[in-house]
Amino acid sequence: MITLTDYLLLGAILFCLSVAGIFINRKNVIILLMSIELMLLAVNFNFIAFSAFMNDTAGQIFVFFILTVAAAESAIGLAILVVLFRNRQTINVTDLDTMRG
Amino acid sequence: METILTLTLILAKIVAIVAPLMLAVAYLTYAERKIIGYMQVRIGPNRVGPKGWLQPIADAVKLMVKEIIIPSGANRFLFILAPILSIGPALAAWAVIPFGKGMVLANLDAGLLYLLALTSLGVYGVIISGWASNSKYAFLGAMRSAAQIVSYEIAMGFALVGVLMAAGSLNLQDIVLKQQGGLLHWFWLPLLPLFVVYFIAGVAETNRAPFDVAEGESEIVAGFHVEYSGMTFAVFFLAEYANMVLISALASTLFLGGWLSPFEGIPVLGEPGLIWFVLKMAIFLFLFLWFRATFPRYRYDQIMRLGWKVFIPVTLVWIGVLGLAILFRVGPWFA
Amino acid sequence: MGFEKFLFYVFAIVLIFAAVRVITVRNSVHAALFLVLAFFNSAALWMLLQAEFLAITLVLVYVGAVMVLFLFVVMMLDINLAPLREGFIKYLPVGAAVGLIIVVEMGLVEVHSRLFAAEQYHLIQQPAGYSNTKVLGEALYTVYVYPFEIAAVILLVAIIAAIALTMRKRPETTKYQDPAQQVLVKRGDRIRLVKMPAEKKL
Amino acid sequence: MLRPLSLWLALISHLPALQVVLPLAAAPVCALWRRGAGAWALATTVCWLAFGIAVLLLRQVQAIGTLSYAMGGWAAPWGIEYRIDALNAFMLLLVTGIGAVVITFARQAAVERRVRLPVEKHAWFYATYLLCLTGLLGITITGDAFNLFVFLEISSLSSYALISVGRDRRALTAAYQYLIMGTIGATFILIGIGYLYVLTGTLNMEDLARRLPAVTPTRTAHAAFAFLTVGIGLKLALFPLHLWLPNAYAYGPSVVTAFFAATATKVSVYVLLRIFFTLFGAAFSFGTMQLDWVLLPLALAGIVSASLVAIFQNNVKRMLAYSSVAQIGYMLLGISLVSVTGLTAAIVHLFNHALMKGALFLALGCVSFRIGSAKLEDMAGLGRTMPWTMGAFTLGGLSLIGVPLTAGFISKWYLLLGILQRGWWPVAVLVLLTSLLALIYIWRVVEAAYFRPLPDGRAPPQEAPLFLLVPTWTLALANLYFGIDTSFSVGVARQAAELLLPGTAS
Repeated sequence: MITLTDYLLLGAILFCLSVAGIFINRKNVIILLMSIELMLLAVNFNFIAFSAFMNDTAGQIFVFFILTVAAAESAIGLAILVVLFRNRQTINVTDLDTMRG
Repeated sequence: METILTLTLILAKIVAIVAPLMLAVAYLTYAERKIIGYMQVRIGPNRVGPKGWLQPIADAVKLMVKEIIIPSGANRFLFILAPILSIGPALAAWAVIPFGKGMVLANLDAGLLYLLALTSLGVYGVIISGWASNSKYAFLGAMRSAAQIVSYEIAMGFALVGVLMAAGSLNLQDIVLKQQGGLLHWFWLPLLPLFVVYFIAGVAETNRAPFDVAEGESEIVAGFHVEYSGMTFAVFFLAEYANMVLISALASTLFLGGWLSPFEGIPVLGEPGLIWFVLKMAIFLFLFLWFRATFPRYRYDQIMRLGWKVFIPVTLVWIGVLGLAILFRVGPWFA
Repeated sequence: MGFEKFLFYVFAIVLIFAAVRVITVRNSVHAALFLVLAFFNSAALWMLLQAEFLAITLVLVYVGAVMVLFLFVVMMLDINLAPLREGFIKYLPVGAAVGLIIVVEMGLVEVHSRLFAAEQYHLIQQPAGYSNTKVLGEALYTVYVYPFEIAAVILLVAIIAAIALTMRKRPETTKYQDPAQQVLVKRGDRIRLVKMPAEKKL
Repeated sequence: MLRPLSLWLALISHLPALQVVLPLAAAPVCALWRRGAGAWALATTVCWLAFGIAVLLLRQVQAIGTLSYAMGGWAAPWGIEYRIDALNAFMLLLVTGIGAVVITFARQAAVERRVRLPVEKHAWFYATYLLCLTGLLGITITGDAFNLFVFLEISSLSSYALISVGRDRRALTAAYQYLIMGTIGATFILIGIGYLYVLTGTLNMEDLARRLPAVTPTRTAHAAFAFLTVGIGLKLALFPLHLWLPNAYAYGPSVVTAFFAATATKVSVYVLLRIFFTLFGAAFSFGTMQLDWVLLPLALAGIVSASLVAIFQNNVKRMLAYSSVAQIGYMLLGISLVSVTGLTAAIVHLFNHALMKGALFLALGCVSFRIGSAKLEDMAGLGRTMPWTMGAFTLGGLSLIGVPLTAGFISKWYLLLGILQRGWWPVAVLVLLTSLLALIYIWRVVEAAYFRPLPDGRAPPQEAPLFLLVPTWTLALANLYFGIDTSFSVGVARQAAELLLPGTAS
C-alpha cells in the first residue's frame, strides 16, 4: 500500500535536490533553470498527492496552472539566454564580468 | 493464472498489430519506389523476385548484415539510443488506434491526448541522433528538425482540438462512432480546413518531402542520420515509414470515419469493417508518395512561415467558427 | 497492491536518480536528457495516482515541447564545458547541507504532523466510469473558469515577453520572397517583345 | 435622462473588474499595433483611465467602506472575489498613478541613448508594460490566494522581460538573476499557499482568515508561514535576499527602473501585509511566530548595510537601487512595531517612497537621455546645464533624506513616533543616523552636479525636453505637496492600519 507520506517524502526529496542543485550549479545558468523546473515538479507532486488522497479535484487544477506558469517561466528564461549568447560563446556567469561599473 | 492469461492475450494482440505493421512498412517502401517510378516514367525495382516483389526483403537482409559504424567522438550510448527513441513512440501510438468497434488494444479515455504526446516524442530520436553523431551535418539536421516539429505540433494540436470539439470526446472509438451516417457525416466536411492542416502538418511531422529539411540530401547530405549504417539506419527508416502509416491511420480515424463505410445504409457495401479503414489509409499513403514525387523541397524559412503565419491562424479561426457552429447546432453534424 | 508498490518504488528510485544526475552531471545536454527522464517517471507516478490527464499533459508539454526547447538552446549555444565545473566542488558542501536541512525539516513537518498521518488517508478508488479528464474539465470550465482565464494571461505574457526579447530586425541586405507577388506575375513583367524591322539584305 | 445614469451606475459597479481588465485588454492591441507612437498613445490613455478608476474606487471605499465584488455573479467560494478596502484602494491609486506618470515619460525615454530600444520593439515594450501593470493591479485587488500567486507571476514574468529589453547586455544577466531568484520566491509562496489549502480547504482570503485560527497550532501552519515569509522576502528584497535588486535596477532602462522601484516592491510589501495581518492575523504572526524579532534585526541590518554600500557607488542608478533596499528596511521596521502608528508609518512610507524614488529615477532618466550615462563623474556640472532636471533630483533627494516640508519627513516622523511609543530609543537613534547616510550619498550627487565644473572637451548637454520634465516634476512636486498636506496620505494609511490591526484602534 502506497501511502500519502511516501508521495510527500518523494516530493520533499525532489525539492531538496533542486535546492541543492541551485547552490551547486551557481555558474551554469542552464542547469539553474533546469533545477527550477525540478523544483516546480516537486511542488506539483505534493499537490497531486493531496488531491488523490483527499479526493479533491482542486489540487490537480492547481497543478495544471503551475505547469502553465513553469512553461512560461522557462520560455522567458530561455529567451533571455538566447539573446544573451547570440554573440557570445560562453554561458559561464563569471565571464560576464561586465557587470561592474 | 488469470494474470498470465491476460498478459499473454495482450502480448498476442501486440504481435497482431506490430507484425502486419512491419509488413506494411516493408511493402510501403516497395510501393513508394514503384509509384514514384511510374510517375517519373521509369519502372522501379523489378529484379528481385517476380516484378520485384522480394525487393524489400532483400533490402532488409542487406541492412541487417551490414556493420554498424559508430563515429569517433560520438556518444556511444546516445548514438544507439536515438533510433530506439525514434521507433518507440511510432509503435506505442498504435495501442489506442481502433481497427473496428471494440478492436483496440487500450481503450484509453484520453486517447487523443496520448497520441499527441507520443507524436511529440518522435523528435527526440532526431535531436539525440544529431547531437550524438558529433557531425555538423547531423547536427544541422537535428536543429532544423527540432524547430520544425515543435512549430507544426501547435497547428496539429489545434486541428485535434477541433476534432475533440466536434466529437465531444477524447476517446478515439467515440470519435469514430460520432461520425456515423455516411460520407457526409464524417468530420472531413465540417472540419475541412483543419483536415487539410492536420494532414499537411502530419507530413511535416514525419519529415517527409516537401518538408524534409532535416534530411535534405542535397544540402546536408542526409541530415540527422548521416552517420548511421546497418541496423541502426534501418530502425530510423522503419520509424519514418511507421510514422507515415500512423499519420494516415489517424487522419482516417479522425476525419474519414475510421472503420465506417462510406455507403452506410446500403445492404452489403454499407457494412463497417477493417477493409474501409485500410482503404482510407491507403489513400493517405498514396498522397504521401504523390507529394514526394511532385513538390520541390521547402526552404527552412518558408516552412516556418507556413507553419506560424498560415496554419496556426487558419486553425484558430476555424476553431472559432466551429464553436459557433456547435452553439447554433448547425447541419447534420452538431444537431 | 504489491505490484503497485513495486512500481512506485521503481519509478521513484529512477526519478531520484535522474534528479541527482540533473544537478551533478558534467554536460548540459546530458542534464537536459536526465530531466526528460525525470519528467517521464513523474508522469508514470502521477498515473499511479490516477491523475492521467496531468500525466499525459506533463509528457506532452514538458517532454514534448519545453525540453525540446531546452535542448535546442543548449545545443545551439554550444557551450564550452570545462570552466563551468569550477566552483562545483566549492559549492557542493553548501548545497548538500542546505538540501539536507530542508529534507529533514520537511520530513518532520510531513511525517509528524497529525494532519498527514498516513493511516488517515487512503488512495481513493474511483468508480468504474470515472474519467479523470472529464472531471478536471468540468471543474476547470465552471468553478475555476476565472483562474483559467488568468492562466491564459500568463501565456499571453510569455508570448509577448519572448517576442519583445528576441525580436530583431534582419539586416537590410536580407532578401525576401513574396509568394503572392511571384504568383501574380504576368508575362508582360518578365518578357518584353521587341519588334524590329528585319535587316535588309545587302 | 435616466438611461445615462443607470449606465453610469452599472459601470461604477463593475469598476473593480475594469481596473484589471482594461490594461489587460489593451496589451495585445498594443502589441499588434506595430507603430510605436500609436501603441504609446493607447497605453498612456489606458494607464490614465486606470488611474481615474482607482480614484473613483478610493472615493467609493471612503464613502461606503469595504467593497466586495464577485466576478460573474458567483458567490465568494466559487467565483474570484475582489475585495477592496482602504489598503487595496490606496495601493491601486499608487500603482496606477505611478504607472500613468511613468508611461507618459516613456515615449521620449524609449529613445534614450544608452538603452535605446530598437524601433520594432517599441510596441512590444508598451504591451509588456501594460501586462506588468495588470499583474500588479491583480495582486492588489484579488481576494483569492491562488490567484494572487498567478498574478504575481504575471507581473514578475513581464518584469524580467522589461528589464532585459534594452540594449545593455548586463541587463540581461541581471534579469536572469532576477528570474532565478524570483522564481524561487514564487515557488516558496506557492508551497505556502498549498499548505494553507490543505489545512483549510479554501483559498478565498476571507474564508482563510476565518478558518486559519482553528488550525494554526499545527506544524503545517508553521511551515506554511515560514515558506510564505521566505518567498515574499525574496520578492520584496528583504535584506539578505536582496542581491538581485541592485543589478536589475541599475541596468534596466530608466523608465522601467522608475516604475519598478515605485511599484513592484511596494506591491510585495502589500502582499506581506495582507498575508501576515489579514490572513494569519497579527496575534499569530507576531505573537506565536514572533515575526517581529525576525523582521526587526533584518530591517535594521538592511537599512545600515545598504545605506553604507550606497555611499560607495559610482553609478547613481545603482546607488539609488541600494537606497531602495534600505528604504524597504524602513517599511519593515514600521511593520515590526506591530502598532497602529508603526503600520501607518510603514504604509505612508510605502506611498512616499514611491513618490520620491519615482521622481529620482525619472530625473536620472532625463540625465541619461542627454548624456547617455548615469555615472557620477559624468554628471559633473549638470546643475548649470540641466537646472530643471537636477532641481527635481535635488527635491527628490531632500525628500529621501527626510527634510521637513517634504514627504520623506512625514514618514520618518511617524516611524520615529512609533518607535518611541515602544520605547526603543536606540533604534530611533539608528534611524536618525541612517538618515545622515542618505544625506551623504545624495550630497555626492548634488556636489558633483552643482559644485564641479563641466568636464572639458565635451559639448555641454542641453536641458531635457519638456515631455520628460513634466512627468518628472509632477512626481517631484507631489513630494512637496504630500509633505505639507498630510491629511490624505496619513489619513488613508491610518484607516488601513486600523483595518489590519482590528481591536487595537487608538
